Parts: sequence; structure tokens; C-alpha cells
Amino acid sequence: MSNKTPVGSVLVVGGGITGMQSALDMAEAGYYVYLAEESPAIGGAMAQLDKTFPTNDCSM
Amino acid sequence: MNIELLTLSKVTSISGDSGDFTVTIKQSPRFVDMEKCIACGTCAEKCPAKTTDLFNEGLAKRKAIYVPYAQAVPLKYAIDKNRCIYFQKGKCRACEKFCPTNAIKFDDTEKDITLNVGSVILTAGFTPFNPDRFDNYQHAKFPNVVTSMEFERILSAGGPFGGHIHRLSDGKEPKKIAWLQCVGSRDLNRCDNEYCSSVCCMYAVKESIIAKEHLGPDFEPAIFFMDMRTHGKDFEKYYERAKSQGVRFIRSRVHTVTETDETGTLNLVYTTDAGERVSEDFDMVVLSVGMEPAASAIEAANTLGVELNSYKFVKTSGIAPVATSREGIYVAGAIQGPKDIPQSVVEASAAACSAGISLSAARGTLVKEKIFPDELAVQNEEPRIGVFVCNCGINIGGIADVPAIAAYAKELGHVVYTEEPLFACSQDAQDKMVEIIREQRLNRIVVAACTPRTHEPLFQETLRNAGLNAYLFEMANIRNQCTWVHSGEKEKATGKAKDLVRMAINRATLLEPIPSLSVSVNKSALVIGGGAAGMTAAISLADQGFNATIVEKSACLGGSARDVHNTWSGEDVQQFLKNLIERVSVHPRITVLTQAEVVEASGFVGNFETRVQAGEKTHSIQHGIAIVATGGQAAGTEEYLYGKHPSVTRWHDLENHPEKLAGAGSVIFIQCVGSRDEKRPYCSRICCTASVLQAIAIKEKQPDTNVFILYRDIRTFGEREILYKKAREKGVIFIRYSLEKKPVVTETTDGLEVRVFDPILQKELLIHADLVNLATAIEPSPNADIAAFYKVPVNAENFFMEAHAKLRPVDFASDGLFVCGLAHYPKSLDESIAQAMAAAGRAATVLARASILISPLVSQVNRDMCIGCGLCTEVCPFGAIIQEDADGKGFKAKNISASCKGCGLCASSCPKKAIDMLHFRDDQIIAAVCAAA
Amino acid sequence: MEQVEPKIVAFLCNWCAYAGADLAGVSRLQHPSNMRTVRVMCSGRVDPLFIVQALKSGCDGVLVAG
Amino acid sequence: MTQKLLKLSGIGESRLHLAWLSSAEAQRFVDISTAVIDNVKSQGKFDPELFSLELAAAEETLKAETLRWMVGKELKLLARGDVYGRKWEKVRFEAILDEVLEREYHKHLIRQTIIAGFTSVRAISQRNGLELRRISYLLADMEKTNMIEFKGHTECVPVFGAL
Repeated sequence: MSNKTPVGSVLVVGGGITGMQSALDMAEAGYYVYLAEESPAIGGAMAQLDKTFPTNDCSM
Repeated sequence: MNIELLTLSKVTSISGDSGDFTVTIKQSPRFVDMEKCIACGTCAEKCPAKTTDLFNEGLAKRKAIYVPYAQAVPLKYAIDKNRCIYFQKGKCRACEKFCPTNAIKFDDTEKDITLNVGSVILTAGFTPFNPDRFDNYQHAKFPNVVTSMEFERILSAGGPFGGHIHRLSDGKEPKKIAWLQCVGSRDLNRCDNEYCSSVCCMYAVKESIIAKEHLGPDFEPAIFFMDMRTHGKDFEKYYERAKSQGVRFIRSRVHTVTETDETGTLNLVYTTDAGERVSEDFDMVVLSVGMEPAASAIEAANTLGVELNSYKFVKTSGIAPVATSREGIYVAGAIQGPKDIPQSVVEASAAACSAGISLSAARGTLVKEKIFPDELAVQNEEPRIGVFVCNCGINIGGIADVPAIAAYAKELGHVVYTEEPLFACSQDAQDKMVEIIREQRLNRIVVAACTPRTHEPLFQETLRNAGLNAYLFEMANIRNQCTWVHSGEKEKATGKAKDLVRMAINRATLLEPIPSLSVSVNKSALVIGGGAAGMTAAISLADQGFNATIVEKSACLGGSARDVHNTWSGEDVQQFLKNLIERVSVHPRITVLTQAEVVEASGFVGNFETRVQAGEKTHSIQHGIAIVATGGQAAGTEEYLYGKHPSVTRWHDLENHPEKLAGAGSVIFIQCVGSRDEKRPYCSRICCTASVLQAIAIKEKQPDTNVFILYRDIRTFGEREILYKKAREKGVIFIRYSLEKKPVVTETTDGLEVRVFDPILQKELLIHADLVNLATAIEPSPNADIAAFYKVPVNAENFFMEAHAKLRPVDFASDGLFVCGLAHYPKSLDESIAQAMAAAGRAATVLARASILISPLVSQVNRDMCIGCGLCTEVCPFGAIIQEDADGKGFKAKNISASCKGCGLCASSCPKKAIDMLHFRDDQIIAAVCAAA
Repeated sequence: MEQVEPKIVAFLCNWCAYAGADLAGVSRLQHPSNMRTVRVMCSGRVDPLFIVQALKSGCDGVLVAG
Repeated sequence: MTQKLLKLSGIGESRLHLAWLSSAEAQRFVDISTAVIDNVKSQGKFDPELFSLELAAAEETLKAETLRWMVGKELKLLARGDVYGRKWEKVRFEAILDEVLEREYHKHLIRQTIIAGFTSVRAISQRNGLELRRISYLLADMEKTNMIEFKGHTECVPVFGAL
């Protein structure tokens, strides 16, 4: 890596549970995040599961 | 607010290097203006074009203008161009005509976006295996053969059938359902997926239990499997529960499914353990489909220029589990290999940690902070309440009489303004609310709408934008707890809504502004445990610029990894460990204390204080967060002559004493020694892979040595399955045994003899053995002290318990405390490293800040009334209230806001009623109660 | 006994019962409309005095759910 | 405890229902609330006027230190023992708690009855239904703790006033 200061932003490719968690952690740690998702909404496969959790809260 | 969502977007190119990438993105048109769309649903109602609903796995129809699902984020409609009648035939535009906010944009175009970013994290996921190509299961043809993903939608209360399970052929409730495991996994003959998909056993068990809950005691679920792989935390107990609840588990791979009659009943023919052929009818068959890399994920990986492995998953190393072949690009989740939700979430945080390390010099340079106007002092003003009764489209307005509720509210005391927005939460309604608050000089706001659990923060922000304190706000839940559940009783629903609004208004009258609370953060960490996980966590924090102290009980660093030669993917563990110890030892931000133990701890997130005894010296360490990595070890055993015969060894004893192996004609591995039994009802996860690896190594070195593995289920999950296959190819003999018929090891004149019942041959085998190696259970290191000092829970088997099994796998429920490694659950080195990095990544979200906001809804002690009895301290579950020596006045209670969760137990048990809860004061609650009748 | 539509005050814990009641809404599980919910942060917050107060105010019953 | 108090006061313990459920148990919530509603319905309308004395007495009882203190100490007494290091049996603790609850409630009921204008032992008994002996016994106790005072005789009948 060069000596110059890096860019303080990150691109997360994929808006499933993994991408959302990465994006939240990066944003909370002080980086600007772009979250790119192919479909019209984030949530990914987990949103499709009939899960025991109460709501589809994606903690955004 | 520092996350910018780019939906309908694909990466098209990347250039530059780590720290300074230029990425181009192609964003497809949505044809709906996101700013204007209020998701009222009118467009979809009017849209004449129906198409397959992919979110519901094709089991339902949706319109050409749609939101994928009701809770979608962003909750904005989109037009499916390929299905839209206007786009296809040039006529219609019904949505445009009916949209109340003019949000439809038929002239929307594709956009090219160029981004400048320091790192990229690739999390593009998996796709469920499509079984249509298998003619023996006839998924495409038989309506009652469904995939597991389709079955999830069938089970879902929000799914196409409202959670009512029925056969697709005739709508009848099924009495018998069969799950077929390993469809598109562990199969080289009919597809190329020779790996195990890791998650299917567990989800099949879950689906069978939930189906049983739905369908009642007469329902007969059956799961056809090869090896039951319930290797995750608390999974084995769930498997046992399923057995006790009547789920039938049949060890057999079903070859063909046929339809027996015109109603769609299905017939399976299978062979039992004993070799008997059985023909059985089922009402439905669920194919437990595996995971494959999604085509779009492969495309994204190729565009980003990262290497893939032979199964087209992103290639990583066992000692750098989230690093791709390209510096500055990290990977997490199922695009790297089949895995479950917790492991994906762990990797997500680990990838964030990695990206955080490479960008730490630029931390905080591009983030924005929201600035609110100064708060108006309204405390001493007469209450002026504004009431907003939301229609929520038709969700509320379609059932309750919203104008009547608003009119009723207007007559109540202190109410000076009412309104009936269509969607109170829409951006324009929010903007308008700010204006109205200012214009009407409102100082208390009541919103009658959905639930405060999801929407209170949104409205509180709106209040703050208008210069009001966030706690001058109250919600009346007239949707979730009223119109949605009383839709058949419109008048009663209106009456109840009026009551709820009256209660909210009464309470709002007494609300008071509550100043925000924050605590400063000590930007250093304490890591308890100096094994691979602890050291990785410390390095990962130090490389992000935070100081870390490692507390190690023993005299040297390395922990249980010191016994391990190779990772399952082949990396040299000792070399890795050597490098890690060296880096830890010389890192200027890391302090290592060996032969050291925590003896006392106090404090809360941002401000912990821990006393560590290191030899003669006691250190007092101030730290903002703590990571618990106390590790685990292989348990001892009294079974199988262990400790009584020199040729009976366990785990890595064999590898570490190669002289024993030389000349051995026969080596037997016994699995599950002390795991998956009554005492330890969990699977130790890594033993199958470890024994298979050792067996391969022996066969490679001494092909003539007979190697046997006696097992209960081989749990070489994920790509570890390839090792299992390789072992069989090399001639390792696998013999299954059951808990009821354990093998017996006896001493003979020339070594050992093992007797085991082979269920395939249906007879007992007698095998001579020169060496017997036992895969004993992995148990956590003694951790009762740590659990008590930091008040963190352990499960029944003494593994530390995370805040949430799926969504928060490295956090403890208490803020600022994290867990990783074997202390959490048995796991392989790559998984430990990922979890350690994840802990460091999660810790960075605390340490990166100068101070953290905490909920100000805490208890308040009236010191004049307090008699210092200490009852509150006794009842507080969080240690958040202490007795303090007040000068000359004896002891008085004191609230520690950072630890207080606002439960109010202290207030309701104070004998002098000297404690009250902010925002939930006695008089505020009583005000609501009085207005209820 | 006269047929009445009683009013019942329900003290619901924000994290458990209140969330359960919300979910009942999401799932559209219909039930009688006699409950009047008071949200509290924990069922431990419910002082017995609140219950007496509810009865004094003329409510016909009280439910405390955590 | 509040249920016991409601029983003592004749309001009926089943005016108060307690339940535990998790956030995911929507169906259970519906089942519980339906059952509670049916149960309360079967009891009919509650008229606070009829029970004004009883409610006021219950409120005073719950406000007073004695019971709040005992309830708060329960866990400690059962789990860790009292100041003498003796662990209490749950049954014993509950028996004592019941006794104290009843006594305190009766005292407050008497006091409320006096406030309502029933000042002689006989009048008090007629109004709230407590036994004469119980009232006399408790009145002596109440006088000591400054809950009431002895105001003298009216036509040879002792008269009390609330403090």
C-alpha cells in the first residue's frame, strides 16, 4: 500500500444479512459505506426464511 | 445515515489499489421516484399485469409494479420492466394515473455511478440449488414435491398461504411429509457439488418441528439423511428434541419419487440399514436443496478480480478467512462457501475489521454527523399537544374512523392541533410535521399509528428536527394492536383507538424533556486469553490503532493451537502461530501479561476497570471494551482404556509422536468420545475433520497401514466433505456405531482389539489395533470467574453465551463485552480467527467513538427520601444501582446510568417510593391508566 | 349478570409481551378488542399500586404480561 | 400478592391476571388475552364505587413500607438467608407474608372506614364486615402506631378518629 492516506469509504457488494452486518459495522466504526444490492430491496435470503424471530427488522 | 443504499445496482468495473479504488456501478431504473413514493400500494392494486412472485419462490403472483415483501427496505415500489404492459405493449400507465404522489417515472433511465472507495467487501451470497434438472425427483412436474425454500414460504405467516400448510395439488393438509437431504450436495454423479452445504440438516429439522407445531400431533414428519450434521451451537439438542417429538429420522438416500395417484400422493422406495427395501407413501416431499454460488455473485467476483476455488466460491486461506486474492477486497458469507447465518454474520464483522485495518488512517474522514437545531425550553410552558392520527394507507383508515378519532382528540384537554396524514412516516408528512410543530408552537406530540417499537425513533428524530426534545413524544398503537387485530369490528376498533389516543394524550401532558446521556470511551481493550483467538483479536485491534492488553493464564502464548499441525485446508499452523506470537510481542500497542489472571472487574462499556494478578504484581487496567477468548481443550476420558494403555491416545498425540506410528499395521480412530452423550449433549464440531485429516496423512505416508474411523455421523461439513471423500478413496475404512452399541477396546498380548457392531453388515467385527486414537470432546476452559466478574452468562455446557444465536454471535448481551474462539463453542482455526477478527471489528464500533450515547431512560433517586436500605441494589439485575456514602447522611442509592437498562424494578420495589423512572414515571403511567376506563 | 364489554388494562413489557402483541398484529391474529395497553419497559416496573389505580378508575380487569 | 389482596378485599383475585410470554409468541398473546377477556366478562362490570373503601385500603397497604420491604427482601431471605444467616423456606416466608398482608390490609380498611365516618367499633364492623374482636384488637395496635386516635366516648360508645 502506498503511503498516502487511504479513502475513508467502503463498498459492500450484496445486501443480504452478511452485507448488512458489514455495512453497519463499517459505518459505526467511522467509515462511509455504499451498499450495492442487485434487487430492489435489501434483506437477501434470510428475509425469505420463516424464522422464529419476531419481525423482519433489518436493524437499519 | 452513513450508509448509502444503491439498489438495483451491479458493479461493472474496478481500478486502483487497496486504499484507493475506483468502482463503477450500473444502476437499473426503478421507474418510481424514491423520494415521492409513500408505499401506499395503490399502484400495485391498479396494475393489471400479474407475474410470478420470486420472493415467494413462485408460489404466488405479484404485480409488475411491486415491493418484494411487506417489510422491504427501502419500502419503495419498483416496476418490473419485462412484465409491465406499458413497456411491453406501449399502453396502460394505470399506476401513473392512480399514484397519489406522482411518483411514477416512466422516463427513468439507467445510471452509471462512479465511486471512490478504500476497500470493497464482497458479500454477494448464494443461490439455492435448483433441482429441476433431476428427473428422479420430478420437482418441476409433481406439485407436491417442493424445495426447502418453497416450504419456508409455505410455513411463513407472511407467505402465500398465510402459514397454512397444504398440498399444492389439492389443497389438503398433509399428514405425512418426507424431507430428502443432500439434494444438490455431496453429489458428484448428478451435479458437480461434492461439498456438503452445511445448513440443510438443521433447517430440515427446524422445518419438521415447525410443521408439527402447525399440523398437530397426528402429523408424521420423516427426514431421509446420510449423516445428520447438527454441529452448531445447541443444534444437537434441537435434533434430540425433534426425535422426542416424533420426527422420524431414516438413514437412507432415496433414489426416486413417483406419484401414486391422481391426487398427487407420492411414493418413496428406500433401503433400511438392515438392507430391507421399503415402499412408503407421503403426502408431500421437501427437497433439502443445497447452496451454490449465485451466478451474479460469480460475475461480481470476476469483475472485482478475485480468485475463485474449484466450486466457484471465493478463494480464501485457513489463516486469513476473509481476505481474497486481491489486497483491499474482503469476502464474507456464503459466497465464500456454504455456511449458516451466525458464521456469515461473524465473517461480516471480520471483513469489516479487515477493511477497518487497511483504512484506519482515514477513519472518520468521510462520515457525516447529523446536526439538530437547539432544543427549545418548553418545560415550564403549558402543554400544547399536537395529535397526528395516521391512516397508514388503508391499514388504519380502512377500518377505524380516523376523522372521528381526530375530532375526538381535538376536544381533549391541552390538544391544540390534530391532523390525519395518509402515512405519518412518509418523508413529506415528516417535513410537514416539523413545520406544524414550529407554526403551532406545539410542545408535546402524540402520533396514533403503528408501533413505537419500530417507529418511535423516526418520529423522535422529527421532533428533534423541530427543536423539541425527543421524549416529548408519545405513540398510540392503533394499528398493530387495534385495526389489524379487530378488522371485523370496525366500531369497536374505533372506540378502542379513541381510548388509546386518550391514554396517550393524558400521558403526554405529563411528559418532560430528558437530556441525552453519554459516557466517554477509554480507547483501549482487554483481551482475556492468549491463544490464537485472543492474539488475533489483539492484533486486529492494535492494527486499527487501539491499545490492547492480553492476559494469559499460562507462561506462554499460543493456547490449544500449539498442538495442531495443519488447518483443514492445509496451512501450517505452527508457522502461523510463530508469526502471530512474534507480531504480538513486538507490537507497540500490545501489552502481554503471562501467568496472569483477572481477579476483579468493575465498570461498564467505555469505562471498565480490571485488576490482573501477574505473578507477584497486581495491575489495574482501565479499558473501554473486553474480549473474552479463554479457549478450551480436549477433555480427558476414562473410556476405551485411555490412560491405562500406552497405545490409547487422543487428538494430536499421534501426530506429535510420529515414532509411535512407524510400523503400526492398524490404527483405529474413535469419534464422539464424550460428545453427543448425556453429559455433553453437544457435537464438538471439529473432531470428524481432524480424524479424517490424520487418517489421510497416515495413508499417504504408510499406505499399507489399515486405518479405521469408528463414527456416529461423519460431520465434515462444507468443503471439508472433500477430505472425507479423499480418505475413503485412500482406503480409510469408516464404520458407524451407535450410542447404544459403543465399541469395546480390550488389551491383547500383541496390542489392542476393538469390537464394534457394523450396522451395514449387521454383525460384530473384531479388529486388531496397534494404536487407538480418541476424539474426545472439546470443552471450555474453566470460566466461572470471568463469567462472574463481568456478569456474562454461560450455557448449560459452560460455553459463553452470545447476545443472539444468529444475529449477534460475538457480542455479549452487555455492551462492550465480546467473545471469540473455543470459549464460545468448539470451532476450527479458521473459524476462531474469523470470530476473533469479528470481535475486534465489533469492538471498533465502540472504540472508534469519543463518547457513546446511552439511553437516558434510567432510574432517578430522590435522595431526600432514600433511606439507604439497599433493596434496590439487591433487586437490580444489571448491577446498575449502588449504595454510596453520602457525606454525613449515611448511605444513599445511586444510579449508574451506563449499566441501567431502565427496567424499573428498583422503582417498583423501593419501600419509600424514592425511586422513579424517567419517561415512565409513576404519575405518567398512572395518567395513562386513569384514562383507560 | 348483565352482558358487558369490559375494559381491561394490559401492562405489557416492551421487549416481550408488547412485542408479542405487535406481532399478533403483523400476523393479523384477530381477538376481542377489550384490551387497553400500557407499555412499560419491563413487567417489573408495574407497581401493585398501578393495578389498584386501574380498578379505581373503573377498569374491569388488569393483565400484567412480561 | 396483589391477587391475594384483591381476594381479601372481596374484589376478586381474578380481576388481575399475570402471564409470561416471549416476543415471538403472537398466538399465545392472542390466546391469553382472549381468555382474560372472557374471564373478566364472566365476572361482569366492576363498580369502583361499591369497593371504594376496599380500594383505598388496598392502595394504602401497598404504599406502606411494611409490605414493600418484605417483598423486596424475599429473594435475599430465600437465597442467602437473613442477618443471622438462616435461609428461609419459601412456604414459611409466604405464610408470614400472607399474615402480614391480611393484618395490614385490615388495619387500613378500618382506618378508611373511620375516615368514611364510621367511628365506633360496631359501626366499623357493620360497614366493612370485619369481626368485632378483630377490629378491637387491631385498633389497639393502630393507636400505638399513630394510625388512629381514641377520641373519647359518645353515649358510652368509644369513638375513634383517623390520623
